[in-house]
Amino acid sequence: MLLKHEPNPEQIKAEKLYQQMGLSDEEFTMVENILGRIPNWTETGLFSVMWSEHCSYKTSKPVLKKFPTTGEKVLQGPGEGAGIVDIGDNQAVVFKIESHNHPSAIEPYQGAATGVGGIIRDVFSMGARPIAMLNSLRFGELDSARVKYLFKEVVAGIAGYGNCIGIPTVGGEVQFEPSYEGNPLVNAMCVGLIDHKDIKKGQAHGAGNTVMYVGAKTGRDGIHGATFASEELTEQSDEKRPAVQVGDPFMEKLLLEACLELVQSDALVGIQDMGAAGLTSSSAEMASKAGMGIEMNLDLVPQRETGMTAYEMMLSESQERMLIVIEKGREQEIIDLFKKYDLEAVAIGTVTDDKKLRLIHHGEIVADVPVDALAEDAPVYHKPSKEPAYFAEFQAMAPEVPQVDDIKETFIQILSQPTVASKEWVYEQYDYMVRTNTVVAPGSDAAVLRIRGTKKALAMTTDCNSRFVYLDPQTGGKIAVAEAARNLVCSGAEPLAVTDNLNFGSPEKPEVFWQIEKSADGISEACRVLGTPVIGGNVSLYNETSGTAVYPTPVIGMVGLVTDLDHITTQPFKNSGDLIYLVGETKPEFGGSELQKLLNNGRIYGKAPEINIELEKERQDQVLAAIRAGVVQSAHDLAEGGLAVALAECLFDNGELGADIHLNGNPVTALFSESQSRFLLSVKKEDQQQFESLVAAELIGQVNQTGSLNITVEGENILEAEVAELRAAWKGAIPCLLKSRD
Amino acid sequence: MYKVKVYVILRESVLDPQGQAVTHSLNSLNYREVTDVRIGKYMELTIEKSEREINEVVDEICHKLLANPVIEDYRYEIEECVVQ
Amino acid sequence: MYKVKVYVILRESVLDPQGQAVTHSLNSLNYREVTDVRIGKYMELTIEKSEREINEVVDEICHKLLANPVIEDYRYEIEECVVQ
Amino acid sequence: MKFAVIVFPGSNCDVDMYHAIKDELGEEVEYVWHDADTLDSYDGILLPGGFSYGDYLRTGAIARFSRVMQEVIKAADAGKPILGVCNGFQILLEAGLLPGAMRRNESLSFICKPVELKVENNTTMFTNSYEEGQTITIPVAHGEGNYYCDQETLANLKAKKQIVFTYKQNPNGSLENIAGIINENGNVLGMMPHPERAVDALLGSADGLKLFQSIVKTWRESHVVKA
Ligand SMILES: Nc1ncnc2c1ncn2[C@@H]1O[C@H](COP(=O)(O)OP(=O)(O)O)[C@@H](O)[C@H]1O
Ligand SMILES: [Mg+2]
Repeated sequence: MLLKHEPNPEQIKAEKLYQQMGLSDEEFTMVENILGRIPNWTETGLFSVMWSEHCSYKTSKPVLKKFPTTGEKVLQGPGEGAGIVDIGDNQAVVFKIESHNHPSAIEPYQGAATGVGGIIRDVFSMGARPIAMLNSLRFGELDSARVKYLFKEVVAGIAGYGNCIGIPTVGGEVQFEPSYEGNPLVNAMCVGLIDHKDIKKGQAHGAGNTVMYVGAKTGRDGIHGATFASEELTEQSDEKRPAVQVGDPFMEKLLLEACLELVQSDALVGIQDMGAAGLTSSSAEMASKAGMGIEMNLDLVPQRETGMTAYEMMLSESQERMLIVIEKGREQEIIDLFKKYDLEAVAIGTVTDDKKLRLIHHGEIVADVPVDALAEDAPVYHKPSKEPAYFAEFQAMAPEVPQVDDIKETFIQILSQPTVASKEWVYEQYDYMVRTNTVVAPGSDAAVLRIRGTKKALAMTTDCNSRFVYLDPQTGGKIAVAEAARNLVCSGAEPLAVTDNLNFGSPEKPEVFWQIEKSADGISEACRVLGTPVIGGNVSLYNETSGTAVYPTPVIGMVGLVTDLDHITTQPFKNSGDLIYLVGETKPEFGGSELQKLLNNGRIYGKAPEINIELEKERQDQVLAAIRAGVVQSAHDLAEGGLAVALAECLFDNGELGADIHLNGNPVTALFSESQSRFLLSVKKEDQQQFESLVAAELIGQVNQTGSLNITVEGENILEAEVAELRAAWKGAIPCLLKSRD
Repeated sequence: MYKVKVYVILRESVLDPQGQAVTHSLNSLNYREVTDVRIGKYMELTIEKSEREINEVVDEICHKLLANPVIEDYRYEIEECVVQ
Repeated sequence: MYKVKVYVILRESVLDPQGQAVTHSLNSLNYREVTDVRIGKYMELTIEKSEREINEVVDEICHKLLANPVIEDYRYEIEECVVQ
Repeated sequence: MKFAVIVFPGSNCDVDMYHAIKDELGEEVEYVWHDADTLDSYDGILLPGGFSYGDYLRTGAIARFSRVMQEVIKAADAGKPILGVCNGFQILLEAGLLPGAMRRNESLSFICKPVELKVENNTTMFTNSYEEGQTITIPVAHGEGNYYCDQETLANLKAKKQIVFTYKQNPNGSLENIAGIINENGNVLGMMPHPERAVDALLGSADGLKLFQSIVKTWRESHVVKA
């Protein structure tokens, strides 16, 4: 037997070894007080991971409290693996988003892949069948070899995992900004479907019940991953390399099918995946939530490597593992069930009633700590918050309309910006159709999946324009929620609920903490008014390189319900002769716009576009009513690049269609302003009256068969372009940037 | 001209799902004597003589592109060949 | 116990898209001296002693599973190790 | 007619295949686990797509040793229709039921999109409901669909009209645009595109349905005659 020499409690205290694990002096003292003694090495490890930001939300908790989290249809809010919302017929939708930013910065393929694997486990640990994946990605500008490498590998990693496990990746977003250069963001969202009766929780009830371990063996991978996720990336981050895990999607596919069979068994008491902080968090949380304790014999834990210490086993973040609690005496049933899938289920412990997490290794008690102290009693910090100087400066700026010399040339350039350009290169690598439910594939505003055996469908999207959040976090937070809802409404869905991923810089900086608070205020207000509670989410802080934070990026994942397949609507124009309507007014708003960024070498400034959430809600309701009445042929929301880009996108799907558009006001504003709460709809002539009675909209033109987009402003011709030429610029941009040498 | 052979393999402590699957499969094909399989890459490079030292070039190439030093180790062999 | 190293590589006549891509990217990284790359697999097997001749076992394993004879060639090296 | 959908560990288009047969074609169908030791009660065998055994080592390489594959070979010898789609095709190649091998896509990336196929041979039991030369739209979703065989094999395939589908625009580098081939006997078809994903216009195309209808039609005809 190999015994590693571990520092003793006195050494840990005297030499402040706990600091290497991420615990502060005050936190260590708290642990000492809780235990009434100095913790040993393993125990110090348990507290350090459970009290890391990633697991305890110790700095973000006060902010998360702001979110509305309840609603008539909410069956499960934040706190479990994933949130759950009722969709009628005793069915419910389960979803959650999670970040894997830091691992992806270091090993992009595996970082992204294991991010996907982790969020899938969160969803099936609730008992739900995962039906779709989405993602939200941020990279630096696509002009350096490093960024191209990160982008390619992240996309390949998402594809590699999702395709293999057989869950369609149906949507997402990608934005490119210099602030993400050293610290890309990789957020993955999983959506699942469940019958109410199958809902399971991660709770270890019933003293004497058996704790079982299923899935992959435990190795030394990812030790301190949770702490790692809670630190800023530095030059030394490369040395943290062992914190990167390799994913095994095949193993997870087996685990998924086995667990979904397990959920049908009445022997199952509780189930939770081993995510960040692995065995530690799953056992402590399951016990704490049930008001119980757990005792485990670590000798029984399936191990991939020899000589692993208790500390290593408890902190390992090996992937594809689950912890389950089952009724005492029914172990063999469970072993047999997993065996069918070539998996091992091993009894490693029992539920106790002393509210302690007790670990035994080589016949000795190596840890004995109160579970609530680990899972509940992490300190909560109210960080100082301070409005950054840039904010007042931007707010004081008068609106300006940028000078554009050649409208067509500028338009083509905007279409070629990778943030605006077609993401086909990305989503063609994802199997977005497996399980044959994808009615609306990537490329429209939101993805739509039918629910077999019903006439319902689910629409889903991820959104966040972080430029607006940077300029004005509160407004930007509202816009992110509004945009997500708008995308769902355009698809014919009623928005149900939100999962959010708060990606920010270091909360130790008062200016960053201010961004977090303000954007949470914005998100909360928008969620309240739009009736979409936050049912779960994830926080990723310390997204900085060399002291510079990423743009504040609170990604919104939203799911909506389409009550009838007939309501499903997509963005492309459908027929020549259809009338084109614009909903919402256009103001000279260019702060953070694609045009501003283009004309200023990437710099953005000024005010974010205004948004009135009540008005937004009113318009969304009108548009949805018109869609449900069957009088809308196509619907698209206006986002990056404004009306001009939206019009072009409505024409890209079809080889022949064109449009004649007549606008008023300033041409640059009319075409490129990014004013909020706007929609572009097309309507059959015979439905004109009924449509106009339902929606306050302006008739701006007509679909034709010319294959070109012609726009006049105030009666003057300002743009004549072949759709084919626009499409070529838009489709070719990302492949072209990836091919070009830096 | 050189013929260079490069071997890339996952680091010891890194999970090797491929190797695991192959071990399983061999065991169930009744090759029970096979207790472990690790799977990596084998590459054959043809490199022309240039000004730089061949060792230096190969090392750089391996580090930069052929292996991912985060999870993989590599080694190589260089053979000089005479071109007819 | 044996340590067996197996090398599997695409047959000469079969185009190797991955090797080509690597050649390209090395060239564009300015390693112009690299004229060709072929990518295959490198496997390390640990095999216990059994009744059968080790060569025979390895050959069978390679032929059956580790390589696809339609497009791949293989070779192997066997090392006997002493277990402490 | 009664179909078996073979489920290997890691199969993931088994559900799609099952529903295509049951909901759209309206025939009997059952899932059959990879360790089944008989397929006697089935009239047609479907090997679905996915990543059997993670597609580790080579696509289809490990799955071909599943116990059920002995039975698939028996069924093939007995003349039953066997359809392998995507990973199913790859398994048929590895098992030697069809000639050739699969390489990684030329782009080295996975590719998922609807593609146009040309029906090269409409005289098979899988394609007799299509017109000869007809263009149909069926999705592909694979990382290794770059079909290869040596020149002699290719000449043979051509001579015996065993190339059943070709791509109109080659998505993966496949030899001679080959998308699907049949064995000499005409009862084992392997194809990379997914006909089972093209059985409902709601999801974009129903062009794949005729493939399954052809199988049933041929089966009915031969069974009426025999009866
Ligand atoms: N990372 C991604 N993964 C999958 N699909 C993506 C990704 N990025 C963009 N897409 C898809 O491309 C389309 C356009 O994306 P985007 O421009 O962000 O749309 P919108 O502005 O309407 O939200 C959407 O259908 C989206 O789902
Ligand atoms: Mg949109």
